[in-house]
Amino acid sequence: MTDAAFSRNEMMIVAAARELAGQRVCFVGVGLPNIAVNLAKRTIAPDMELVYEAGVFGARPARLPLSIGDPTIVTGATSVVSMYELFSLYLQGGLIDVGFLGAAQIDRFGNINTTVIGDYGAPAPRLPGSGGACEIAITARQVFVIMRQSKRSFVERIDFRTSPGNLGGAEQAERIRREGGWLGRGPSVVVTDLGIWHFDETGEMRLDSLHPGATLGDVRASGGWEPKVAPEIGTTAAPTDLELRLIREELDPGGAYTR
Amino acid sequence: MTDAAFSRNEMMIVAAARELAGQRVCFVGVGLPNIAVNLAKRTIAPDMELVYEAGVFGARPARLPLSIGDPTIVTGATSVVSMYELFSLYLQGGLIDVGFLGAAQIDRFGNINTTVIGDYGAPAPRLPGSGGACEIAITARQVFVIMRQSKRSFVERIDFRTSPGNLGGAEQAERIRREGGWLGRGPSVVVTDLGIWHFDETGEMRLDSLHPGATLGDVRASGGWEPKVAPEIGTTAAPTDLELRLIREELDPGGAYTR
Amino acid sequence: MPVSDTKVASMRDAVTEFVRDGDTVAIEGFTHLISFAAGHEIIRQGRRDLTLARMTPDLIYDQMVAAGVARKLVFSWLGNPGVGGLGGIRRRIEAAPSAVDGADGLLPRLEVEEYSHFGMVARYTAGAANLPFMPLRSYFEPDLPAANPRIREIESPYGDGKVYAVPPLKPDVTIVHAQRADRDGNTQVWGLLGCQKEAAFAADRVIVVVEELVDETVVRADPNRTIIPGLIVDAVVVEPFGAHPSYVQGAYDRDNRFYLEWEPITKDEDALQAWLREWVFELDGRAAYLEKLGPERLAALRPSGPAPSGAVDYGAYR
Amino acid sequence: MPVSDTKVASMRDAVTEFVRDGDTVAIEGFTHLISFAAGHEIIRQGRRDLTLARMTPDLIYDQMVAAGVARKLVFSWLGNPGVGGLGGIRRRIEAAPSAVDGADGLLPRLEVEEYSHFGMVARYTAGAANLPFMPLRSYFEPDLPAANPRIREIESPYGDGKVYAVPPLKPDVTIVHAQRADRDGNTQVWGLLGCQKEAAFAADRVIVVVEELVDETVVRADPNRTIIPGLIVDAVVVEPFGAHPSYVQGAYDRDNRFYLEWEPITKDEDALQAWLREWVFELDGRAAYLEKLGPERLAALRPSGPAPSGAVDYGAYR
Repeated sequence: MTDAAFSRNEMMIVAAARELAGQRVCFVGVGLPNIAVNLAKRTIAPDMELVYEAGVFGARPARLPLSIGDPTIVTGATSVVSMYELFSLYLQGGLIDVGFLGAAQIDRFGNINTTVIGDYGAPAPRLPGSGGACEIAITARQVFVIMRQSKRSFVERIDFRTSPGNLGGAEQAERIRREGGWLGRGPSVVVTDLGIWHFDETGEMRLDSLHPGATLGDVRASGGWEPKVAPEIGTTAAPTDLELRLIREELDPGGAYTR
Repeated sequence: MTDAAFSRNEMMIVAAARELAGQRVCFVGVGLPNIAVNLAKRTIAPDMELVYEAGVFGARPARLPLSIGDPTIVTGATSVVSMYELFSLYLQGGLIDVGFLGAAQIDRFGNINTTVIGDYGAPAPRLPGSGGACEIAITARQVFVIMRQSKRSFVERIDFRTSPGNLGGAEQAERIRREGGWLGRGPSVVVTDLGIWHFDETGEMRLDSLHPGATLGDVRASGGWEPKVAPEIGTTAAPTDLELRLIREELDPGGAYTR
Repeated sequence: MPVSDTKVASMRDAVTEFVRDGDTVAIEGFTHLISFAAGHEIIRQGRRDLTLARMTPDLIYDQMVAAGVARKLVFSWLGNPGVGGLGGIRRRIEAAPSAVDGADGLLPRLEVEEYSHFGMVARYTAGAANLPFMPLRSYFEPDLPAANPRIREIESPYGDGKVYAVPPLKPDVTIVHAQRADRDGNTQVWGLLGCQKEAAFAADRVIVVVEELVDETVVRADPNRTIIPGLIVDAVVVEPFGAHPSYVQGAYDRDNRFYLEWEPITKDEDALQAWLREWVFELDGRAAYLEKLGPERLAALRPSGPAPSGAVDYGAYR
Repeated sequence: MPVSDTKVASMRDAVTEFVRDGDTVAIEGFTHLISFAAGHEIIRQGRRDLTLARMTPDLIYDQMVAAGVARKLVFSWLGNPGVGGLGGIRRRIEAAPSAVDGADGLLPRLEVEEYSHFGMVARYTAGAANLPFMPLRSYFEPDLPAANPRIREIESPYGDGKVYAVPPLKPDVTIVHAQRADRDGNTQVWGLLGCQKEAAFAADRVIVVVEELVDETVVRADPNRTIIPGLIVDAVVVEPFGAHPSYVQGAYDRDNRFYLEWEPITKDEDALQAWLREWVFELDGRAAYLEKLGPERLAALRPSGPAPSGAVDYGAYR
């Protein structure tokens, strides 16, 4: 399979889906996480339970929901409850293994901004805000992130800390999580259109795999800090025909996520 | 109709039911309130909504429920919710006009004990405790009480304040209710097997009506304090044939409440 | 009971009577059951200075803000999910502070009060339960408590650390769309429940808009399905398809095409104002809106098939 | 999936595996759906030093306490509603402090921790939500906070006064009876919901006892009816009539005769112990209990007629 056979966005979604292998309960964020999680459910993690903040546990979407409150996540689900119950019993109650988020800005320690670019009082532009992301970041056992990588999104300093990651580093983060009784252990994976990052023992993200066709030069040109790179960096396996077919024919035939 | 045609317990239940005329939403306590409220619903207050702490709003019991969690209060009800919702949305939320309680001990200011006789640490005997009574006393707009009157039940000092009434008198009670943000205005009626009491401007109960056959002497012999008596004391109208038939044939054919 | 005694009203009359200038208004429903019909009527009646509360302002508040009904927005996620932004609102948030009163032809600036989703549902829950605050394990390190001083720390009285608190949200009026209600407003919903129950119990006034008015026996046959009792409902408005382009589980699908097509409109203030003229101001109510959409558009939104819940037996106990 | 992988278990195996000496056990259900079957199995297996939590201890905890399984009781209303008292428990509460270890043939004293109903449900709610406390407007003047120092005042962080707080209740094991569940433990209930959802989410382990095991398609046809997801369930026990003399909405009535006849038994320690021997210790399980009750007794408890909920349509969305 050649690079021309798939787009960088398709590679990003496929790589993100694969990271979910072995996970049991996944809280699905709006946007890119939605398609990545639904791809995983159809491939590598068929028994994974999908939780939507709209109030759904055990969703079995028959189509890819455009929004995370679509009727297809309700019909055939295991349980549908009020949002207060969803947030208090499932999320704050500690039942979520992976919270899957998108981000507008991220720093090297996995702190996420989805609120504003610029000053909070005079934003340029104003972004959506937290939704459930700040709670997911604090209480899901692990946080996975999927986002496109650029000088604007991978930044030295985020403009607003919507969802805490490893704060100023692992040591500080672990102390604050312990003192505050957080259930989550913070971010563990960031999948971008260039590669796959995991967090090392210092709490900083480290590039472990480059997608086919992407180079370290691309990565350095798409971030605001000198990235940590694994000693033996891997190459992400290209999407399989099945994965591409599922994305193109079932999950995103209109190309809303992949164009 | 002669005195012999009805018992004192029947008179008490009938008088208590009649006090509910004009009330819209009544929270039904366990025991005697249950039969009094169900009699009112069948006679003087057919549109009154019955709320049961078990989680039921708009109950239409087809028979008199022995317990306040009986299946007959569920079938045909308007809404059935969890008990947390019942207590937080309906009661604490301020939707209850009348809370109807029973009592083991009451004092002149309408403070109620249903917890212990004697010392809390070594009770003799141990009584049921609050259930929802302490919340009803604090948040229902008015509290009605139904209980048999005796030296043991009408006491100078209750042994344990399970459900607050007018505390040490109206002035103190109004201040504490205001400061604490209580929704309730406290007790307004006590119906016993001897007569009907309302609370005067000092917050003390005053005998306004004697049941047929009962005397002021009976009342004085059945209480721990010198009772306030209305200047022109009335005589409670005897139960009607309909009221008696409803009690005897529909509500309590086994005589559990009236024997 | 004479008809005049009932709560059943037209949308026009319900909004006239129960939505007032300066009110805090919550039109709730998470993706599901958003009462666009009520929002449009509020626009048509020219309400002003409203504080609009919603977890996700969605297109309806974008339209209402652009129409000038609002002074302030209380929310937790601002966007067109899976599509893009809400330009009508964003331009008024990004506006320079000097534009606070819309002078000099500038867009009037919108005040914002921002929470997370959990914070918003906890606020309604506190309002519904008449509590001075709700505790939650959130906000520990994010910047939101700094941006919104109404989010406060609270120490556990058991000596086991601090959590955060949010204050109650008590709308003057809450408007919810539902599958069905009886004439007294006893309301049943299935599918996503969002925070409508809490928002209704928290409100001073409640308007329920339904796809279908049913006999009370339908409600009483399944009391566990009731989310709002008539006791707290002031008006019942019957407005089939009143949630379009949002959806009603089992009745019609979300009109995703509408949400996708909103993106170029909302990015352009002139296009947005033109849309408001064409689809709100120049129509006299929901019937005209549905006629303009056309029966084919609506028919295409019907579910692809039935998915019946099955019935359970409550049993008669006499 | 091989049978050994499923959660479906006999009551004996479920209690053996998931109920341990010293545990805090909550068998919840407000009048409705009380798992007498589980309580009797716990007695038979001779568990000791349990802390028994229930809003209303009811006859089942009277029996369990009399059988000696408990060290402590956590509750909010102690009685046989509409009938009388619970002597098995009362005698152990009224016992002299010297009887603390049951020496000298005295009845062993039972430790108590007492709340109001709202306090108990708020405790389960805090436990389920992983909160350090729940606030409530109660207890302002009553003597209960003096008797139970776990009930504490808390100041609103908004300067508008004080309310009270109760601490979370997190049972080691919660046992609930329900109309139906699938093999994974996805559980549906109709009728009174009590505090079972909160008690289950608050617990470390959950045993669900059902009238009927159903296919998961039955559950998924009506997801709003699910109160407990299989995710938090450890064992599913199928035990029709397992709630007798309590009841199951739509399946059988409360056996009020049993509750009335309990009064003379519970007043007399010897009669109570004889009842335990005859109805618990000398039987090897629920089947023997039901056989001893007799089919006529059970048949008489069936509802007087059906009261179907009706079905709603969730719609297919492909």
